[in-house]
Amino acid sequence: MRSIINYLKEIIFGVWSLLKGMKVTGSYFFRPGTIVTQKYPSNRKDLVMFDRFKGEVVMPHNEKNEHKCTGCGICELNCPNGTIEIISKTIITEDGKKKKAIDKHIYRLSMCTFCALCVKTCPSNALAFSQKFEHAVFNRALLIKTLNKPGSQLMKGVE
Amino acid sequence: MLPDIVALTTSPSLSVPWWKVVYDFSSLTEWIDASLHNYMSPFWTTITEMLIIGVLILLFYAVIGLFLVYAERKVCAFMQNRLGPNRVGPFGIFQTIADLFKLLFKELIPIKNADGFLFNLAPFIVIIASFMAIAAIPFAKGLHAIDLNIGVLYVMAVSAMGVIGVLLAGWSSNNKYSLIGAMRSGAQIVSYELSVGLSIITIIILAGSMQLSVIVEAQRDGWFIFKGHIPAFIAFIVFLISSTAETNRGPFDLAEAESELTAGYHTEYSGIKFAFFFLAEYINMFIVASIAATVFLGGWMPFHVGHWVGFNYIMDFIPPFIWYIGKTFFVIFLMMWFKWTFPRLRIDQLLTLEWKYLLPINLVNVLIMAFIVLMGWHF
Amino acid sequence: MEEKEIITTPDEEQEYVINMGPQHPSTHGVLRLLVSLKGEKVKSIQPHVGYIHSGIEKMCESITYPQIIHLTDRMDYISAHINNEAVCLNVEKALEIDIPDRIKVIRTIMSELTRLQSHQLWWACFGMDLGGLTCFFYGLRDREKILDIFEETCGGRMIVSYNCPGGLMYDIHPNFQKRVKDFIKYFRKILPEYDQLLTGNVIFHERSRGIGKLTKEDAISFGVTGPTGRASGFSCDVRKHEPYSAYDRVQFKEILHTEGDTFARYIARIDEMWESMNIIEQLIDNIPEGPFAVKMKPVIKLPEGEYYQRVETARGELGVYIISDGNKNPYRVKFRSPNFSNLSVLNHIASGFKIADLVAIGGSLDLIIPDIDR
Amino acid sequence: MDKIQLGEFIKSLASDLEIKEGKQYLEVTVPPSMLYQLARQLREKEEAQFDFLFCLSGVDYGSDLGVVYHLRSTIYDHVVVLKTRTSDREHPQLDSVADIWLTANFHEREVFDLLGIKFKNHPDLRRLFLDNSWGFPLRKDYVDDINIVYK
Repeated sequence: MRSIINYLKEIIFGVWSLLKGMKVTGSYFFRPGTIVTQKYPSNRKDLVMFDRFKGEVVMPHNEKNEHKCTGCGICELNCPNGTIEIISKTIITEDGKKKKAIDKHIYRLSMCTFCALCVKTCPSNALAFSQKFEHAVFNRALLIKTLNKPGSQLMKGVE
Repeated sequence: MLPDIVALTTSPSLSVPWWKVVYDFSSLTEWIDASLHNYMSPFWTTITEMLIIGVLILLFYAVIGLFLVYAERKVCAFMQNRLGPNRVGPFGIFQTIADLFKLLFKELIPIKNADGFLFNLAPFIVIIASFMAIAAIPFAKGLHAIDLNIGVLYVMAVSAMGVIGVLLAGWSSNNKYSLIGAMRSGAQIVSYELSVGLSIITIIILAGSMQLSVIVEAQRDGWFIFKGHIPAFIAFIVFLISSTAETNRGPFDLAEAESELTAGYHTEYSGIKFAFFFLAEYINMFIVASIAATVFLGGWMPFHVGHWVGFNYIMDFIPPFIWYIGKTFFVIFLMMWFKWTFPRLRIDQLLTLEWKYLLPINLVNVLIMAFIVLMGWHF
Repeated sequence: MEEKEIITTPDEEQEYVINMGPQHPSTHGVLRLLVSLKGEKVKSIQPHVGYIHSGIEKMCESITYPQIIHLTDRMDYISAHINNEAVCLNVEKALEIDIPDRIKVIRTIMSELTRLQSHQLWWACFGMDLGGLTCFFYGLRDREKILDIFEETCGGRMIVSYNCPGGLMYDIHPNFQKRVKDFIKYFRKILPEYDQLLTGNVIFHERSRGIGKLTKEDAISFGVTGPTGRASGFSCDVRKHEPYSAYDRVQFKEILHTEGDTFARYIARIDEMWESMNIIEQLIDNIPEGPFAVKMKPVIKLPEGEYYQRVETARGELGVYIISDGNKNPYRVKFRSPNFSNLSVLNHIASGFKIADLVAIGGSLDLIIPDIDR
Repeated sequence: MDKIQLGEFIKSLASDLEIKEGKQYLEVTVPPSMLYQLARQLREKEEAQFDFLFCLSGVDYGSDLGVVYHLRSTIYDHVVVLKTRTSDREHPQLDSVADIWLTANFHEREVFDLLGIKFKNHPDLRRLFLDNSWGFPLRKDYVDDINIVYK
């Protein structure tokens, strides 16, 4: 007799536990307000990334097309996987001295692991992260970027 | 408005309301039959009618299949806090049609060392089995292809034939996962067929016939799930569980079990052959749901409550086809709800559930039902 | 027609061997298991690893200490923050730097958030392994909220790179505390739903109770740590035994179970989620003021010697063994990864059960393959 | 037992040991011939009971190849580091401890794979991560012009 009671108990508890699970899924089914899906390409305009989001490394330029990069090469040294390559040139300043300056700051997005060591160690804060996250391109060569804009110069007062 | 209707229906002098005539499809089919006879010999009439019915069922089959795939994706998405398909067409309703085209154009990859003939035959067996079962289902009054006097038996027998296709697919694929899936499916369907049969027998005892139209007609004054006291309700639950198992749907989808066997018996299929398996799964679900609706929930019979004449009158106004589809989709929704809530069973637990729980309950249930019918305690 | 190859071997060698992985839905990555079967029963399992062996230990020998952080991120990418912490703590210990309390507390909160999101992902995947696909979406839905917190403060979602030797990369975001508190409030309501959906479910009980039993002795001998080891009664919580960061100033229980089966491993992780929330709640309101990083030399050189640091990741004990010869590069770095030892126990506990159980056991071990291959 | 007592105890187990009190753990250097004997004793002696091998690392010391065993007792919570090294770089061979601590099975396979140290009496010594065409990458003299790029 006891075994029969246990048998029935087992069934009732089993069914009850199943119903509890069905309550969870069922309650979500009838509450479409809880849906979390984002319609990505169509909500692109109002998609705001967090301001610290590490999209890609950029070199901010001001309106006079000046940047802060002195071409010291610390970012290149600190990069763990050779993402950054600095090609420097020698220029003659106004007071006639020879000085090293940046020619090309080459950044390979395809190799970057976004460890932020370059941005953090830069002594003149010349580098920053942009919030751009759509990096897909059809040609791998497009992922090799020159960060300093053509014709740009070192900002006054940055050594 | 309401008192008038009540007055109309209760007055004995009034003839049958017009919609009752329109909702009775037998006059339409008889008219088609008669007019065809005028033009052709009886032989060609039969051939033409068969063709018309074949095309109609084929169309219905495709539409239902596509709709069910869409419905399943939407239902599971809403249960999982997602939107589901929402790109192709408004609310993504053309998504499955796009999928169909994708499957049609996909390459049929030939499998090396597979048994070619059986490999190609398997999807057709699966789809034909489900196709044949549709023929005997009454969609509305006078709207069924064939009204066999052993309708229930026929539908059960034919829909169970699909397992041969599954076994063949698993065997001929020359894939170890597929073979395990097929063997699981075989064991599963052989055992659960028993429960499906017994739970329907419970109702057959109550109805006294195996003819589906008679079973539906017997539910004019109340659905069997209400008429048959608790045994009918238990039979309904058992039927739901075992038919879910028979159609290889979660939580009994061991034959596919994508986290264990990748895709089970149809791992190696691609393109339209895979689509056949996929479609057959959904049509099988539709078939078992419509059997459940017909046998337990009164088929196309509207919902009537005792002496609420006005209420019953309004219920009569809803077309029987809508009733039928509504009930079927209710059962289908239940099955989807099961699938998207529960974890999967293990093969030995699946068989334990059948032989240790469902079968004894069912046998006792049949006895009680027979007793109730003998004593005349049912409504 | 091509002649079909007929394999003739003695009877005892004719086993039904299936190849689970490297591409299989339930091996979570590129783990390959050679499973010999007898019917549905698993006779033995041979794990084959190395599909994403990336030579992190070799790479570490040629880069500087701050640069190692970006590699450890990618080892056990689900608990990246804790891996970084291990390296940082080791370097700081070697240099004998005193770390301000603020850094310690923030690190602890971050580690516990990492543990929480790791367990959420595990719960999601474990539910999926057992066939309950809905669990997957609920788990990931809640995990996104933690990843948002990470993204706001660290700039990355999974690969956070937030620690650096001597402190943290940035200070916490002004919204950090509010967001964490909101999340804890939200998740305290959601976690019982997990229980209703899966923990209490009778099918789940049948699938997990008594499956894959691991005794305490075997757990110790196999070096199985983390929630997996603690489910067998092996008290191995590094946070208790060798407290690091701010773990010595918070109250929390070490979750210990004795059954050692799949269900115990499951419950251990669910309980750990509650404990993690407790720890975060104790700390989130009392983050002390102070600097977020200690001023370090531009080139970090460890004094000659050997250093070992253990931390408790979401999966078990991670050890970082650094041998330094006084240069700016380490001479040898060894990562004692928890998953490596946890994988080795798979054959021992899963043979004799069914394929479906193998999937459940594999899921309950919570293996992350890059951490095994390194 | 604290470090000093532990050192005394280990000294009593075998002669010819070099015992150093490290910054963190007690470090014991064992000649390869005595390694298995000492390991077994450390595991089984009532006072020691080092039942948890929590780290096994192979190291290339330049001239020698060595293996470092980090042992911990879950009962007494004390730790000892066993070190052993062999100067044979061509055919380095050490005793396997896989039958004492089961976890050593996988760890020794890893060491064999990456450093090429063979372990005697290992139940299943195969390469773990790499296939047989590779050298032993964690050795300091390993050269791979294709996969390792120096800047």
